[in-house]
Amino acid sequence: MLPVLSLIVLIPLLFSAFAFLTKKREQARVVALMGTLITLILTLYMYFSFDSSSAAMQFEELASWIPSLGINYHLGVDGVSMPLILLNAIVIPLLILFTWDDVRSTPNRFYGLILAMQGAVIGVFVSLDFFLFYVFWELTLIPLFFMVNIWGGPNKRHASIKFFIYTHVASLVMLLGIFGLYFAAWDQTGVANMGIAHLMSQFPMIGSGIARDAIFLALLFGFLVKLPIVPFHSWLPDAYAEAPTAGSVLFILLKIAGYGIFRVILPMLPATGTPDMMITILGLLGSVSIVYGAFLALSQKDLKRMVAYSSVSHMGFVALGAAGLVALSISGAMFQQFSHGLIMSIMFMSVGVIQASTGTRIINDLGGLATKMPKLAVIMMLAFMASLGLPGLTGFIAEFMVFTFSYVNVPTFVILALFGVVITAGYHLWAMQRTMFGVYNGKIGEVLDLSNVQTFSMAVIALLVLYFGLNPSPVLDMMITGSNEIVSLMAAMGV
Amino acid sequence: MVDLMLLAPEIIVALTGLIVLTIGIFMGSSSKNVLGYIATAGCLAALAMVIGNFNASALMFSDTLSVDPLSQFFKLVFLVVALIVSIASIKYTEDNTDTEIFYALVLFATFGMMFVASANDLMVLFVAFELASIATYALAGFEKKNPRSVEASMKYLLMGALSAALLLMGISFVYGATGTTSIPGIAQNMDVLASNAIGLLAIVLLIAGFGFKIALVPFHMWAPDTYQGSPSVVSALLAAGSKKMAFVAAFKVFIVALLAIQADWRMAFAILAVITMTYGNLVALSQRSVKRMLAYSSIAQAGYISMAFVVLTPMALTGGILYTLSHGFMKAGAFIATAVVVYMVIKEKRDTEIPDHLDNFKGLGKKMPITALCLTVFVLALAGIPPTAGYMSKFILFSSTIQSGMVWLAIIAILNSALSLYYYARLVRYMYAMPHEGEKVSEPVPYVAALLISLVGVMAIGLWPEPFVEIAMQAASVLVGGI
Amino acid sequence: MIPLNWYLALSAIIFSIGLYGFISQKNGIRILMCVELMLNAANINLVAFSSYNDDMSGQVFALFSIALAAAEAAIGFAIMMSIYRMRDAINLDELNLLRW
Amino acid sequence: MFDIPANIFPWVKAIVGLALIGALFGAGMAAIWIERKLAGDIQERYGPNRVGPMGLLQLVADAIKLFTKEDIIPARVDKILYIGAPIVIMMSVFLMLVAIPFGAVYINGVEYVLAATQMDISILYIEAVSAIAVIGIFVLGYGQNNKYAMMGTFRNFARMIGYEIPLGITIVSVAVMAGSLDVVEIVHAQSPIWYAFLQPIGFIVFFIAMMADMGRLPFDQNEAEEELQAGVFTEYSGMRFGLGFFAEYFHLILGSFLISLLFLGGWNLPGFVTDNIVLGIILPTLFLIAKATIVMMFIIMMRWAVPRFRIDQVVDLSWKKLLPLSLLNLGWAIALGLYLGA
Amino acid sequence: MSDSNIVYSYIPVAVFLVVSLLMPPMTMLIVKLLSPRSKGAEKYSTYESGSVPTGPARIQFSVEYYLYAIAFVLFDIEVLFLYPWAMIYRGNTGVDTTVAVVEMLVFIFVLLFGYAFLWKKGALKWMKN
Repeated sequence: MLPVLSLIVLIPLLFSAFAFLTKKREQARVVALMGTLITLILTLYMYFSFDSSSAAMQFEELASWIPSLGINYHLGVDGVSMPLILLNAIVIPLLILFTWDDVRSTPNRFYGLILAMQGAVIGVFVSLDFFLFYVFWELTLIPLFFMVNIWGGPNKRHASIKFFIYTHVASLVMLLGIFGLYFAAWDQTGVANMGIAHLMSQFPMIGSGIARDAIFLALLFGFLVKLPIVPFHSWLPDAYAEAPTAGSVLFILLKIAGYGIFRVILPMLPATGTPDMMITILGLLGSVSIVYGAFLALSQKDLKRMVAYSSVSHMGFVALGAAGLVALSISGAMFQQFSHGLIMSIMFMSVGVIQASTGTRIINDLGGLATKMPKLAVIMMLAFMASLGLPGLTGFIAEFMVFTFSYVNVPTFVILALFGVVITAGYHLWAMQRTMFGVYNGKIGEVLDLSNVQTFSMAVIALLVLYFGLNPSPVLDMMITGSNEIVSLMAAMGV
Repeated sequence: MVDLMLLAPEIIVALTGLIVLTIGIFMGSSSKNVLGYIATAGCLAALAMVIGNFNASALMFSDTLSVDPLSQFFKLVFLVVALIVSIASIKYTEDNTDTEIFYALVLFATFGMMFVASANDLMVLFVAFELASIATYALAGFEKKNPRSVEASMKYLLMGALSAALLLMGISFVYGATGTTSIPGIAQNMDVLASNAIGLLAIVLLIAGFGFKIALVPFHMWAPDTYQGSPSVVSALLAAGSKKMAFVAAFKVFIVALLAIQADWRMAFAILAVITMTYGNLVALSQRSVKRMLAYSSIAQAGYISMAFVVLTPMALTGGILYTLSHGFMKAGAFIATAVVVYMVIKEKRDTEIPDHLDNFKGLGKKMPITALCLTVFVLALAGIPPTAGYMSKFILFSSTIQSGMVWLAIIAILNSALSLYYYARLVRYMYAMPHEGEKVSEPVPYVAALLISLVGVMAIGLWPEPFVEIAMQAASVLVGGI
Repeated sequence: MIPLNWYLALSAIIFSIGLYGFISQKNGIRILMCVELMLNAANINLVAFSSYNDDMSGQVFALFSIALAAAEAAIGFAIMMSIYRMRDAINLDELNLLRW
Repeated sequence: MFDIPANIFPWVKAIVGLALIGALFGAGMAAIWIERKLAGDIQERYGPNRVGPMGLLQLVADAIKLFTKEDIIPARVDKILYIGAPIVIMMSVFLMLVAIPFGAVYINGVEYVLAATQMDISILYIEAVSAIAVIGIFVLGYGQNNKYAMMGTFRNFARMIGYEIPLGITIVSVAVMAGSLDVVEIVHAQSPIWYAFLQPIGFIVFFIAMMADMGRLPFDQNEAEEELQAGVFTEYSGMRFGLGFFAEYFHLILGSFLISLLFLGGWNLPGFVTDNIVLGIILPTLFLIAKATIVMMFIIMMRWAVPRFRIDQVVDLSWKKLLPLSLLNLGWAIALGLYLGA
Repeated sequence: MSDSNIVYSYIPVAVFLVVSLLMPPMTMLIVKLLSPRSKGAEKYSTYESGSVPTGPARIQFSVEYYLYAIAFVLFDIEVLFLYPWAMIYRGNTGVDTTVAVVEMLVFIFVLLFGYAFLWKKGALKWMKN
């Protein structure tokens, strides 16, 4: 059988190298598009031959890598990772199309980094070995750092370094947790093995509750900072806002932290020394993020920062859904990740277009863009509606599932989070009102609407938002299977 | 009769040195470039001999030399570094009248290092140690007309001489107490030393002596000056080769010979390791000279490697030993990349007050793409970003620390790694995010070849570490025989 | 027979003088001389121990260390000569192109 | 026999040996006289001939003059070095004297060596203490704070370091063949054939190097009256000059003895066996002294036969000719030693 | 020969040392008793062929001297290793003669290498152009 997982990781990396070697923008973007299209085709092939009713790992690949330390080259996908791979594979070619006509310095590096990023992120999703997982996890840092640092806004230096240090420290703490788990398992079984499944199955056998808590918290910290969630979110607005549009979209597609929570944190949670406290932490931080993120978004003058903070708010749903601990709430959280990836891509692309054509993204300086940029206005409105949770769009399904099913286990936090929904609606509508409608601000001058490629790429994503909003089952089925597996793992772990 | 085949690498290196010297003095200065190729060929041949006899094990010359996996591993390290340096120096010594001296010294220094690796007797160890040191003193001052180079050399020499004196004093006490200079012999007679204040005195002196060469804080003060002032290719040899020689010597002396009094030196190494890595990283933050920054980073890395002495488990030693190999590739590569920049600065006739100033790295990504890319990989590897050699080594070393329960040490080390990222990232930012001045510069082939070899090494250890971990484990098993 | 401790005391004194000089002197050549003192203190130790342990290797070691000390001094003076020719000084205080 | 404690013996030997110092002074005086007389003969003029028979008492007159001259210590000199330097040079000579054997006597088949002390590494010891004189001369020149002296010192220095190496290597060659570092053993080993015949190259190298070591013309660049006034002795006068001057002559005498001992068979008289103690002592010793005197006279005559070398010629001679020759000789000696020793 | 005998064989050396240290001062004492004295400033000035001394005498000398000094230190030390070897190479202390000779030949060979190098490099040339 085709080693399709290795291929979807290696092909972007390989094309990344090609892209670096090209000289001209025209060559670089063609190479990038080819690489991502091949990846997309492979992913679609994988998606259609994926058995969404099976909880087992599919397309598994296993090869010995460093036997003396029990490290294997172990890949596989299941319902938890498949939708996220799909998301990446779909959006990134569109992103490349979106930037098709952009003129910027060193385009070969630009496209090379995008491809490297895609390879690394997919690598995280398909890794079933902690070592490999961590390698890809760290690898995602580098393209993003350069994205912000080279093509970012005026504060790029500060933002990139802040991002780098925050997330790197978090990863190192996570690494400590992985070490702890690895050696505890080694001691217990006498066999070195870095496999994620193996280590998690050994987790409950660790004698001391405090040790389990320490390992758990170290891992949790790593994921929460990367997610990010209040109070570890402060790198995000800077990095998102300073990044170029493509960089912001890449940040949005970086769903590895949420994935880590589903894959690692949730199954381990019941086996910690104090599971209740852990649930509280997760739920509380989630709902606080929803509300606090919304408040912060409300107070922003800069459109891009506002979108960034709304992202913090959205990520709160992931944590809250995870804290719900039932299969459907977890599925909701997963769907929120998927939906957020689509919606926010459009949002950042729109902001990018606005900034490029008007030269500003301060909300107060804009107004009445709908009259001059009708195509943009339509697509952007759809995204805003989806983001605030209008029924019929993906955002609604995700938030609805999280609220409804989390209520069973963490009612207090759900009620707290509900306040956030009101504010979310408020700032979305306000921002839309101020930018799109009303009187056209003459100071801006003449602006151009979306180009054809931009329209195409944004419209495809918008249509996907609509499609999955009306018919979520193509991805939701997988997610529910995956969530059921997580829940059954949790049941097996319970001490 | 001894099997001279096992000594073939050393003999080849020494003979190549003599041949280079002889050919060089009877040759016009125009055709001296060929010497670099001869030296490179010698290193390659020796490397082939080492790899061919990798699993050999023997005692030679009245048990004063021991060929075992440990010595073979470190010979590999030294020869690889010598190879990289030789190749890079083909360009560096171009049009130089003293080419033969340069290559002969590099080869003799390597020869000394290789003998340290296989020494089984303190006498051989000390003599070889000094042979390598003396050759590197001269190399550091190779640019006789450059006041910085000479100053670097002098500081290095004075500190090196002091370290030799301390070392000899320490060895004399060990010898006095145990009545032998043979390393296994000392290990057998250690009970004498354990019950004696002389043991403590010897340990203090030996730690100080090796500490100078390893550049452990507070014995590090020569290192930044020397690495900065020396020609870059020599800095590569010093950081990647000479420092590793001190490590292998210290491994032999402390872990094999003085194991019985480990209680006395483990704590000392723990404190020194923590101070060293923290100090190195903190001071590196504020450096504007890249070579100086690399020097401080080198100090910090020495702190990491020293953790192997503290943890003292087979896995920690494997990690430490693997780290020496990785660091050899990373640091040699990084210094050679600075050599390319210095070459560029001289070529463009810029102000050469501090040719390796950070400002000269601006926009390097466009001016010299290969160098910039390689340097990026090297510094990211030094920071421990996967999938590079630096990550792999840190992974094993730090994880072994946690395994043995010294979580505090691991946390300090990991925080240090995170801190170090700041200044490495800054260098990368300068290269890629800053506008460049002047035209694109074509990179000299020898430099590029050396950089690519280092790059391949760094990536090979990072991507397929199994064979390297395997040989490092074998090397460590030689040391931990007594544990 | 002279007791071993006398030799050790002598060597300790010489060693300390050397170390003190190394720290306190500024002139490069003096510092080098101080290092020679320290090396010779170690040689005294080696030879004394060799005689009292009835084992020749200490004396051989001393011979080697003398040779090495000479080589080191030779290199040292060569370096100092080139410094002196360039800077007219071998005072460490005045060598400040590279910060200490 | 009465019982003597064993540890008294060296003291006795030492005190007896002190008599040697007196003898050395006598020999020194003789050497000076011989030199002046020979100089006169070679240059077809009279040497000292007024004071006493054949001018013998001239020496006494000179000594009286030296003792009664004013002791001047110039203002700019470094006093400690100025006063100390002649002592160091003297010390070197006396310490050499301790270990040089002047003969041997057999009593009841046991050999007693006529030397103040006997060591098994005597040749190494002699070489070592003779090197102290170099330091003495350096101190001498440096302490005067005078430019001529300084230049003389540096020349001396360049010359001495050049000749020390061939000297050392030839001594090793001799030691290799004899298999011992003891001068007495070396003399015994020359019993049938002198090393001068077995190692002619070594002999020549050693002879030249020894002459340079003694600072005899053509190797007296450190004094070189015509260029440097009195070179290293510029600021010295009176008895202080006399001390250094005497030390040079002592060095000449001891050097001649060394040449005779190492290469010319020492006191060996092949086939000479006697039970008569007096004859046993006197005859070999006289034989040695005769050889040494001939060597010394030869060296003295060289002074008037060869002009002084330039310093670069001196240095070239040692580094480019004597050093390779001495190594060649060492190889020859090793081979010969293996052949003879087998 | 035991240690104590070595010490005894150096007793005469000590005696001679004391004598040599005492003799020159005693001679000077005699001179002091016998010689006349007369003061005069000129008498104590440094001799420089009659002209007034200028500048310090301890100036830096040409670099050749130092080069030879460095070469000397190295070669003289090599001789150091010949002495012990000379005593044992013929196997009277259980040394394998062939090995000993071969080792020393290698040593001298390397030494000659350094020598040839110095010569060729012009380090043994007094006048450097």
